[in-house]
Formats: sequence, C-alpha cells, structure tokens
Amino acid sequence: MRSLQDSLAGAPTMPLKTGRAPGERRAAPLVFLILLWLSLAVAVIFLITLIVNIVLEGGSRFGLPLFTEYPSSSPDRAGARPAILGSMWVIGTTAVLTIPLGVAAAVHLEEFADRKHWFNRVIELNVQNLAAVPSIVYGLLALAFLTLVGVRDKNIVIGGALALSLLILPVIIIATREAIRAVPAEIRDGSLALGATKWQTTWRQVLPASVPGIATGSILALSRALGEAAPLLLLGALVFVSFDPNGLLSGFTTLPIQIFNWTGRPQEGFHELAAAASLLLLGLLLVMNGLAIFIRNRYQKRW
Amino acid sequence: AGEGSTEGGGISGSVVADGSSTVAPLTEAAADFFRDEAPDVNVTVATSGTGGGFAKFCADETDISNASRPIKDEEIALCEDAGIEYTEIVIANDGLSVVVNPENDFAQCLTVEQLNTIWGPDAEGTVTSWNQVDSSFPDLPLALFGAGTDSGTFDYFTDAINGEEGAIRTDYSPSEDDNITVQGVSGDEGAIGFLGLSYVEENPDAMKAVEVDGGAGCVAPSAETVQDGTYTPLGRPLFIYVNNASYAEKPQVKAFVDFYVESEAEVAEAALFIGLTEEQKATAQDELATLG
Amino acid sequence: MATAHDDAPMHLQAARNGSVADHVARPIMRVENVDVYYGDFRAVTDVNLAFGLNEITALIGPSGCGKSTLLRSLNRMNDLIEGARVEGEILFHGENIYGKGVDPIEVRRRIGMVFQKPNPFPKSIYDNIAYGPRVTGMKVESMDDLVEESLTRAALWDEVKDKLKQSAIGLSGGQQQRLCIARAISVRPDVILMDEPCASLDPIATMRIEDLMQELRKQYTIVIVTHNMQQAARVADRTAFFTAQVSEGSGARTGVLVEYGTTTQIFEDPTDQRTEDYISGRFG
Amino acid sequence: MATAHDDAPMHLQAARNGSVADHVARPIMRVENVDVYYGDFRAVTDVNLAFGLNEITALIGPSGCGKSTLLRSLNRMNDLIEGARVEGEILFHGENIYGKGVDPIEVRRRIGMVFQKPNPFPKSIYDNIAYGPRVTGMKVESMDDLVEESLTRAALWDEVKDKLKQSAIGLSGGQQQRLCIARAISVRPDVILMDEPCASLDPIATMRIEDLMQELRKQYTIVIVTHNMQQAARVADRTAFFTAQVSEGSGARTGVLVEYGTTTQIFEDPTDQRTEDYISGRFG
Amino acid sequence: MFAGRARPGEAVIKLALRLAAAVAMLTTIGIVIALLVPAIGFFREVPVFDFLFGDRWAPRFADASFGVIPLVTATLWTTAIALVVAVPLGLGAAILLSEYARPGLRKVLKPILELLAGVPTVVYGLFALQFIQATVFREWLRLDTGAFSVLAAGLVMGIMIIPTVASISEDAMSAVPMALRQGSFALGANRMQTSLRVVFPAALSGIMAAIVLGISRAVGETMIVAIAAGNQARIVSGPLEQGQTMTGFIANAALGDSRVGSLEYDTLYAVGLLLFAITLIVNFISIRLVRRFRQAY
Ligand SMILES: Nc1ncnc2c1ncn2[C@@H]1O[C@H](COP(=O)(O)OP(=O)(O)OP(=O)(O)O)[C@@H](O)[C@H]1O
Ligand SMILES: Nc1ncnc2c1ncn2[C@@H]1O[C@H](COP(=O)(O)OP(=O)(O)OP(=O)(O)O)[C@@H](O)[C@H]1O
Ligand SMILES: [Mg+2]
Ligand SMILES: [Mg+2]
Ligand SMILES: O=P([O-])([O-])[O-]
Repeated sequence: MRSLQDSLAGAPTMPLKTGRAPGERRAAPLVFLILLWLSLAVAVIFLITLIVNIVLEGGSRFGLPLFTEYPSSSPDRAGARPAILGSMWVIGTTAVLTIPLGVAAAVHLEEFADRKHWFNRVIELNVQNLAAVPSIVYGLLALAFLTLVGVRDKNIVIGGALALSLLILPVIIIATREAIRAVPAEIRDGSLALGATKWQTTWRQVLPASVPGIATGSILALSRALGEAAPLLLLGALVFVSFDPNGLLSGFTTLPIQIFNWTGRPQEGFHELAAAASLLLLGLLLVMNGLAIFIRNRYQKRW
Repeated sequence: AGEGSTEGGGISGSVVADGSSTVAPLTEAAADFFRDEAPDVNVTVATSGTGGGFAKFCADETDISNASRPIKDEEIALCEDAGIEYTEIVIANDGLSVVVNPENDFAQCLTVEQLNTIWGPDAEGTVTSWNQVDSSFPDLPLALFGAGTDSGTFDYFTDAINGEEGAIRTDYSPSEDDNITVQGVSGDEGAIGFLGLSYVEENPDAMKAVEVDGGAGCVAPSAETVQDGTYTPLGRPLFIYVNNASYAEKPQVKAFVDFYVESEAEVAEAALFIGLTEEQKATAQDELATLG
Repeated sequence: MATAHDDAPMHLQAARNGSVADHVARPIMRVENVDVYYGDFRAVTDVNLAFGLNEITALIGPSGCGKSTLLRSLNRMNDLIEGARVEGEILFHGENIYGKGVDPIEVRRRIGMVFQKPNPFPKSIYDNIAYGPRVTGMKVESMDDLVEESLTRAALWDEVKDKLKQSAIGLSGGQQQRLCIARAISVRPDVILMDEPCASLDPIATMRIEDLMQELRKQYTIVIVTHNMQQAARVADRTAFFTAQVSEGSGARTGVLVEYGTTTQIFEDPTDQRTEDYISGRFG
Repeated sequence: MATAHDDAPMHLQAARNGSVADHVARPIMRVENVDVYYGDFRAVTDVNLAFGLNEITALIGPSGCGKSTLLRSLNRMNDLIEGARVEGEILFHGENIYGKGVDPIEVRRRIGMVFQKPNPFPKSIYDNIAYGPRVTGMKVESMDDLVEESLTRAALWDEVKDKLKQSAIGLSGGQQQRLCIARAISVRPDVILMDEPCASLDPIATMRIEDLMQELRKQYTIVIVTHNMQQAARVADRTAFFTAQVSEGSGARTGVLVEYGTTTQIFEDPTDQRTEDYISGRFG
Repeated sequence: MFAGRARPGEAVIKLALRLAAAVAMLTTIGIVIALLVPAIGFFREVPVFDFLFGDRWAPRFADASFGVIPLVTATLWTTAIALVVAVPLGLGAAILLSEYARPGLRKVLKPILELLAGVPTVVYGLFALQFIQATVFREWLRLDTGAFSVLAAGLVMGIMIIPTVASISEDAMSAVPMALRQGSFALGANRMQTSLRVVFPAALSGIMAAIVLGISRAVGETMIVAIAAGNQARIVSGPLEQGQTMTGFIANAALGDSRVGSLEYDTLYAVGLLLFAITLIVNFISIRLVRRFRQAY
C-alpha cells in the first residue's frame, strides 16, 4: 500500500498521464476498432459493388418504356409493365390479408392471452417457428392448398398473395407484438383505473400508440414479400403475361420473377432489362425501407 | 370466322398456353404481336416444359400446348381419357445445337457415336475426360450441361443420341433454364452442352456450336441445314398443340392461333428460330381449315 | 382482546380482530383479513384496515413491504397482474369488491387511482379528461363543463384553460400529475388511491399536490402510499405502518401491517418498536 | 472574504472562494469552480469542494440536484455519457484529471466507484474480483491472494470463500454490493465513490455496508451520495448539501452546492435556510 | 352496486382475435399435412433409408435414384460458407453498433446494414453468378472453378444474412444492462475489454440464437443457390465445386411441372419435408437459447 506521506506530498505515486509506454496498451483496442469498422465496411462495399454493377448493366435501360411496355420477344420493345402491376396487385392483396390478421393475432397474444394456457403457448411457439420456415416451403403449402381446393391455374393473384401472406404473417405478428409491448404499462393502468374495459384500452390507447411500430414492421415485411421469388415460382408465376392483371383471379407475374425470366433469355438486351428491373426493385425496396425508418424515427415515442 | 387480322378488334378473353420453354419465345412473340390486333385478349405463356405442358393440356387446363417434340403415346392416352381433342401444328424449326466452350479448339465436329459416348447412360462416372471420346483430344475433364428432365429438348436429345427417351447419364447439370447452360458452358473449358440454336446465335462469345456427323458428313446447325433437312439427327420441328374445343368455342383462341400461323415468319424471326418451309406452312393452314 | 396463549404484540392482535379498524369513525372501505399473493408468493398477509369517509389515510413502510400491492388490490387493479390473487374481503360500502357478480370495471370507476409516475395519455389535455366519461358511457350533459369542473378541482384549470387541445405530454411533471388527478375525478369516484403521487416531483410541485389533497378530501376519500414520512405527517389523518417480515423457514419476505392509528399517534407515540425505528430513521 | 457589493449569502461566497474547502485538513481531491453540462443543459454549477484523505464525505440533497452527476465527474465516468462536459478543474493529488494527456482509464483505476444497484458481472465471484487487475494489466504476484485480500477487506470473504467459482448473480443483494466494493478495491484505488450504495438494500444489509465504510475509511477516501439523511449523519465526516435552483429566465433547474461543512455542523447548525428546511424534512 | 354491464361486443371481438391467432397454428398444421401427405406417397415407393442415406440423387432420369445425401452436402457447404462470412462480420457490426457507435451514427448505419437483407434474392443470385463467380473468381483470381460454385453462392448468402446475425446479436448486447458496462469502466477497463469480456459473454445466448437463426436462413435460402450454386446433384467435396442444394432442387423442379400424384411431385414434397424438419430443429434450439438469454440478468 502507498504510504500516507506519498499522498500528502500532493503528487500521485504514478502520474495519471498513463504510466505505460505509448502503444503498449493502445494497439489492441485500436486494431479491434479497425476490425469492427472493417466488418461493417465489407458489407457496405459489397452493397455498393452490387448496386454499381446493376447500374452499369441496366442503367441505360432504366426509363419510361420499362414502366409502360409489355414484355416482348424483342428486348428493344420489352418492358415490365405487367410485372410491376402484378407486384402491386400481389403485395396489395397480401397487405390487406395479412395486416389485420397479424395485428389481431398479436393483440390476442399480447393483451388478452393467458400465457399459461397451452393453446397460447403453442401459438407463440408456432409464430416463432413460422418466422424461420424457408419461404419455398410456403410455396409448397400454397401449391398444395390450391390443388386441394381445386384451383386449376395456380398462377393467380390470390394464390400468390396467399403464399406471401403466410410467409410474412409471423413477421408482422412479431413486429406488432414488439410495438404493443413498447407501450408503457402506465398507459394501460391509467386507462383501466378509469373504468375502461380491456378492449377499450387496447383499441383507444394501446393500438393508436403502437401504430408507428406496426407500420414500420408491416412495411418491412411487405418489402420482403416484394422481393420474394421462390414461393411464386412454385405456383408457376414464371409466365409471359402480356396484359395488365385486373383482379384477384387474374394471372400475373411479379418483378423478381420477370427479372429471373429475362436473365434466362439468350439475348443480351434482356439481361440489361433484367438489371434495369433489378434497379427498379432495389429502388422500391429503398423507398419502403426509407419510409419505415422515417416512421420509426419520426413517430416512435420514447416513453 | 376468318383469319383476318382486322377482325381481332372486338375480341376479348384469355388464351392460356403452357409447355416447352424452347417454344415459349415463339408463342410469346406471337402474343406480343397479337396484342396490336386484339388488345383485350389476355395471353399467358407459361413454361412447364413439353411434358409438363401436356400434363396440363390433357387436364383441360390450357388452350395451347407448346412442344419441342411430338406428343408421346402415353400423353395421347391421357388426352383421350380426358376427352380432349387436339390438333398438332408445326410452328417453326430448330437446330438442337451441341455447344462447347469457345476455348475448345479440338472438337470441331462430333459424330453421333461420339456424342453417345459422352452422353450415354453407361458413361456415367466412367467417361470423364475428352480423350476418352477421341484419343486425339486432350486429357481435359468433361463438364456436362443440358436441358432439364421435364423438357422436350431433353426427350428429343436423348432419343436422337442415346436411342431412348430419358436415357442419359445423370452426372450432368440439368436445367430448365437454358441460360444456365450457357453460363455453364462459357464458364468451363471442358464443357459440353446442348440447347436450342437461338442461344448459340445470341451468345457467340460464350460458346460455339460443333458440327454434327449424322452419317452424312459434318454439318453445322443453321437455318439452311435445318430447313433442308441435312442437319440430322438434331434438326427438329417445333409444335403447338391446339385444343379443338377451345378453338371452336373461344373466338379469342381461334383468332390467336390463326394469327400465329399467319405470321409465323415474323414470329420465328423475332424469337430467333427458323421459319417454316412453304410446304410446312401450307400443311399448317390446311389443318386449321379443317378445324375452321 | 389478546388471548393469553397468543404472543403477538398487543396492537397486532387488535388489528387482527379488526378493533382498531373499528375506531375509524365512518368507514367507507374495510380491509378484512386480506392476504395478497403473486402466484405462490404471499406478498402481504393478514391486513385489517378501514378507511374513513373524507379522510386521508397514508400507508407507509420500507420498500417492498407490499404497500403498492395492497393499494392495487383496493380497486382490483391487481386483477391485471398475472397470478395475482387476493384472499380475505375488501368491503366497499359493505359490499365485497371481490364478491361474485362484481364487475371489476365498475369497481375501478368508483375507486379511482393516481400513479407514481404521471401517466397522461398521449392525447390532448381535453381528451385526457374526457376519456374516462366516454369509455364508461357516463351520461354527461356537457363534456366541456365536466372537463372544466375536473380541471378546476385539480387546481389545473387556470394553467391549461387556453391550451386544452394541446398534447398533455407537453405539461410539466407537476401539471401532468394534477392532470392525472383531474382525470381520476372526471368519472366521479368515491375513493382515490394514490401510489407515491409526488415521488417524481420537485418540492414545489409536491407542495401543490399536498394542498390539492387537502382540498379534495372534502369530497373524496383518499388513500395514499408514500415513502416520505414527512408527507404522511403533513397530509394524513390516519397512518398505517407496514414492514416486511422474513419467514424463518423459507426466508420469504411478506408484508405485514405493524400498526395503524391516527397520524399523530403513529408519529409521536408508536406502540411498536419497529414503527419507532422506522420513524426515527433507523432504517429504510 | 465576501466582498461588500455581493449579495450572495455568506457561506456560498465562502464556498466560491474555496475557503470552506480549505478547511479540509488533508485534501486528496479538490473540485474547483466546476460546472457540469449535458449538452446545453447545465446540470450543476459552480461547485467548490475538497475531499479529505481518509475521510468520508456525503453529498446530500433532493432528487435531481446533480449529486450523481457531480460524483460521476470525479472519476470521468461522465465521459461515457454523450454530451456530458465538465468545466472547471478537478484536482487529484494536485493534478487536473481533465488535463491534457490524462488517461481517463487510469483516472478510473485510481478513483473507484460503487453504484446504486449492485452490478456484479455475470461471472464467478472470483472472476468478478480478478477482472479489474486483469484488464488494467496490474502486476499481481498471486491473483488468489489478491482476491482473498479484496474480499476480506469488503467483509465478504468468510461468506463466499467456499464458493468462489459460483456465479456472483446467486448472492444476496447485500452480498452483491459488498462484492462490488471488493471489486472496486481490487485495483488499489485511492478514492472510492459510492452513489447511493444502500438504496436497494434492506436495513440489515445497509448496516453492514455502513460498518464496512467505517472500516474502509482507514485506507481509502470515500465520497458517498445518499438520499438518506440519517445515513449521512451516521457515517460521514463531512457533508455537502446540494439543491436545485430554478433560473428565473429559462426555468431551467441547475444543481448548486448550498452548504459544506462537518456533518455535525450541517445537521445541527445549518447556516442556510434551505439546508435547514431539507434536514427537518420540509421537502424532498 | 357493482353489477356488471353485459358487453357482448367484446366477447365477439375477443373470439375474433383468438381466431386470428389460431391462423398461426393452422398454418403449421397446414404445412405439416401438405408436406406429409405427398411425402408418405413418396416413401411408399422409396424406402426412407434409401432416401436419407443414398448418395445418388437422380430422381427424374430413366435410371432414377433418390439418395438425398448429395443435396444435403451442397446445403451444408453453402450454409457453412455463409456462416463463416456472416458470423464474424455480423458480430463485428453488432459490437460496433451496440458498443461504439453514438446514437446518431447508429441511426445511419443500422438501416444501411438492414438494406442488405432487403435486396431481392434474385438480384443476389445473379450477382453471385455473374460478378462473384464469373468475374472475381474466374477472371480476376483465376480460380480453378466452373460456371457455378457453392463458394460464390455461400459467400453472397453470407452477406445477405449479416443483418440477421448483427441485428439479433445487437439486441442481445444492448439488453445487457448499462450497469455492467459502468462497472467495468469504473475499474479502468477500456471499451474493447468491456465489449469482449463483459458484454459479449453476458449476451452469449442471444448471440448464439442469432447465429442459429442465421443457419436456418441459410439452409432455407432458395434463389441464390438455385442460380449460382449449380444444378448438378452430386456430393460436394470442395468449395469451388458446384452442387445442388435441397432448395435448389425444389426451385428447379418447380420450373418444370409435375403432375399431382406423380412420383416427381411427391419427391418435391419429400425434400420439402426434410428441409422443414431441419429448420424446425434448428429453430427450436434457437428459441431455447433466446429463452435462456431472457432469464440471464
Ligand atoms: N407483479 C409482481 N409479481 C410478483 N411479485 C411482485 C409483483 N409486484 C410486486 N411484487 C413483490 O411483492 C412485494 C411487495 O411489492 P410492492 O411493490 O407492493 O412493495 P412496496 O411496498 O410498494 O415497495 P416500494 O416502496 O418499493 O414501491 C415485493 O417483494 C415485490 O417483489
Ligand atoms: N445522462 C443525462 N443526460 C441528460 N441529463 C441528465 C443525465 N443524467 C442526469 N441528467 C439531469 O441532470 C440533473 C441532475 O441529475 P442527477 O442524476 O445528477 O441528480 P441526482 O441528484 O443524482 O438525483 P437522484 O437523487 O434522483 O439520483 C437532472 O435534471 C437530470 O435530469
Ligand atoms: Mg410501491
Ligand atoms: Mg443520483
Ligand atoms: O422446354 P422444352 O422445349 O425443352 O420442353
């Protein structure tokens, strides 16, 4: 132990200016920090390379015709109009099917369910499991279901939406539960203590307060659905569609499928088109992610 | 009923085609052009492969079935059981091409026997190097790519080269997507693959077609050699099968098919195929007339 | 009152037999032999208390002795906690609020609550007040009048009357807490429970709330949990002192009522040593 | 000392000029004209204090007056909070710990800290103690001895010597807090800062920690923040009373040092009215 | 006095909510039935043993055989490669975000990272095939590899699952109480020591869960492997070889068409069932781990 004298002398036994040789202990943390940044940098550089690649290949094809033209056997006059509309139809239908269902399920699990009851425990476990089931399995499920109910042409908007809805339902349930959980208990207590019922509390306090979280989660889930190809492939969505889809029973193709289709063509022009469509898809996803982030940052309350 | 393109104007409804991915670009091109005639007709062209297409066709799920080979006996039986009557129409010609990597400078011409050596079921696991095909070839590992098992191309190739449909070594990369075959062949010096002529013409840098000796000397695949029948045994006709009932009852199907046959030359050109000979076209039109 | 073979201290005996509770002049609520459990854990045991009409009763005691638990069981807010269970009877105007056929929603309307952290809804000031009457389907002639009345009683009207449409989140902590009191009043309860209502407020805001309580007690019965003994001394008519008893066997800590009496008696002349230790700051 | 034209109260003047601080016999740390900011918000202003060698100094005052803020600035723990900034000088053995070239890591090793809630690492008891010496690269002859010594000084050795390999999470709250003290000791600091170290403990555990502080002060200088005035009265040699001053213009609340002196003086003979109000429980 | 009011509306609503939640269960039951029925048909023709342990996969050839081992080896390779990429990079990013980045920076970096998970897998697949494999591996690095490789597919898949690993690990690390970090800093530890010796171990089960979820993502990913890993079902013995994964087979088979009830159709479902079973098992492990990390402090 240091002597009293040392302390009284007014000078520390060791200076606070590190008593160690510079670099001796500084090197490791610095290298570590560089490694950390590097791991992020690798990911970001990869993303940039990917985008640059696509822009180089498809940038020249990214124009109005991509949006207005129908697919064609000639790359010069081909566009992705039906695929864009098809994506909108399928994603729109998916949203209408999934969001109310997902929110309702989440509300049940979070606000009403008796967590000890086996039924609810099984459902909870299920939701977690379903979130990790490969998307292609949902394609198999939708295919089997449509076969079972006797649908002949499985490549219809409602069929695709069914597969994608089941795919993102668990994602929406989980996101909604988190949003609901983030609403502080005090708000619920305050409402209930006034004589509000549980449902009134949920409907008037909890859900409005969790709208930003639900919106964020739903947008991200839908953007995932927008980029999915595998399950739709199983439903036979790899088709040439030369018309605008116009209803739930209409045939369709989607952007990712159209991209996949074009890359399978012999002509280089189609590969450029595929890149241009990829660019469009990436742009859409960027917009959706951006929107989600905006909502998250702007509206999510810090309680 | 007529074949005039102007009459398409008022027609609406849907036409469903499925089947060969080889033939699909033709039907797609036809659909593409047809939209100018009858914008309200919705034509979908799916690509389940020739066999898959017939399965749906005989289940009455489609109006038109694209095929890169003639219908098989068991498929005929299937259609008969379901009471589906149909008409076969030759719609274009193709040269099934055998392709190798552009770096490959030794395999200029291969005989059918040599192809059989490479692709036969017995070759599985044993024929792994080019010099087993011909001792003058270098000791370069073989890498094989080709059409997937659902395709008419597969059926046609196995029948023509190995003498039995579906008989082939399994240690090759089958794909329903021909562009993957292009990628595969262009990416491997020892590669060999088979696919439609259009892919060869569109990807001259990625691969080159070898000449095939079907007994009468080496012949390269081209429009002429296919049309004049000298590119044997891999020159082949491409078909569409039309559901008679659809043709009779759905004006949009009739209009589309009539248009398709009428404009086969432009369609074939757009889809990078070889058009019909005069003779073939006349036959096709006769077939339709009897349905008319 | 104490039986000879029982060695519990006198006053505890008394409480157990309900006799101290009987001293409350005009009891509006009575807590009789109440135990509160969380699952298997008994958080509070054997409480007997009575709350006098238009009186302020303070519940004091060290952290974890179950004050909040008991308070929440007085208006069935505990129902909402999974596994929470009340044994014994809690009588409101003589009727057991845990009795069969009792609607807990109605219980909560009649017995309002104010929490430790002000918890205004993220809505306008007006809507905060109007919420209770709306959800309970109260017949209201003029909501505007009711809002004004509630805010006036909570001594907040003058400060907010010009910004009723603004979000309640923008108010200061003290204003928020008075808003919560106004909100509790809006559904016309008989009793108001308050769980450390000033714990997160500064001294000036605390003083205002204390003054407000004195005002409110003319019309309401108030039960307040507080950590601040001075506060209890300042505002309460009666004080109940709780502590946590460690059971010898399991080591589980259970809250017990040590002593209950007028505030003057508890602070100046406690009968129990533990009360005295606590009051004099020896622990807690 | 006070200049005639200055109307601030006497003792504040004194503090400002450092004269009260000068009364500390053997100061090991001095706080000179310190303001602490969080971004633009000035949480504490104009503090002058000195901590005497081997003394226990208590910082008391109502919630939010900046006690924790000041304490954290004494060993640069504030560096970890975004936007936190210290103005003025904090001298340790005469050297400004915010001076150029000073290594905050070294500052923290020399000036240890114990927190309000016990925060043992989810590791074994042994590893909890060994952690500090290991990360600071202390040259240790025998880690086992060091662990034993630290635990012994923290009056925990006997209770845990047979389960050193067990997780520290399994200890009781009081044991955990003593473990945290042992952990702080293990790197041989000169000063130990404690921020309400007993706030989450029961009376018995509190008592043990208080006894321990008396023991530790023989070798260490201790600065303790406490809410519990009785605790300050029991353990501290000197007491500094802080309060929050509301600025008239902006309404911002800033912590100020009201009065600093021996504990006896502060509790028995406060010079400032606010101190007296606080001590006598008039607010807080 | 407290007589309850009848609230029939609420009962209906509660029932509706419960039914909505039950959809999750119906989905699982649906998956199991949808996969099991055709798979049973399959196993009537092909013994389970031959399926699970056979080393030749040639379901649609004249000389058919149904040994799934080749598909499994390809899946193992792509998954392993993906993890080798995603785990270190994902954890690095997670530590950076949770322990080093200020809130402002985090707000920017996290969404950028998350974008990686949003890129359509078709786009990734093409990038793997045309850029990584063709340009980088063959042209620039002159690696001895063909048109496809499990390495290119696995690598890109690894990048894709970085956000999955990073985001869940970051959650786990952020959940470690501030008090532990403060305890460490107060002892004179630096940020690296605090991150690695205190935060990381405390968050370990959450981190494990993140990795396990990454595994199930990689096993189930379809388009990238279907496009870039190759289509030849053979036992893969090195990263530069091509191979067909389970998902790759399903996608490829779906490009053709199989009649309901045919053996080809059933084969699809047999492989689907195996895939589902694998992800299910992996997932249960993950849920277990997450549960443990919730209890930790
Ligand atoms: N929701 C709960 N589930 C289980 N145990 C609980 C719950 N709430 C409180 N407890 C336990 O019940 C006991 C009493 O807690 P309670 O909050 O009523 O104490 P308190 O006297 O209000 O303390 P404080 O002064 O800290 O608020 C404590 O041991 C606490 O851990
Ligand atoms: N990290 C922070 N960022 C911004 N402001 C802070 C931060 N920490 C504390 N403050 C503010 O600084 C002021 C002083 O807080 P501090 O925690 O030091 O008070 P305290 O005296 O320790 O109070 P308590 O007794 O409640 O612990 C308060 O107004 C508080 O809101
Ligand atoms: Mg409490
Ligand atoms: Mg503090
Ligand atoms: O698609 P195919 O033409 O090869 O059947």
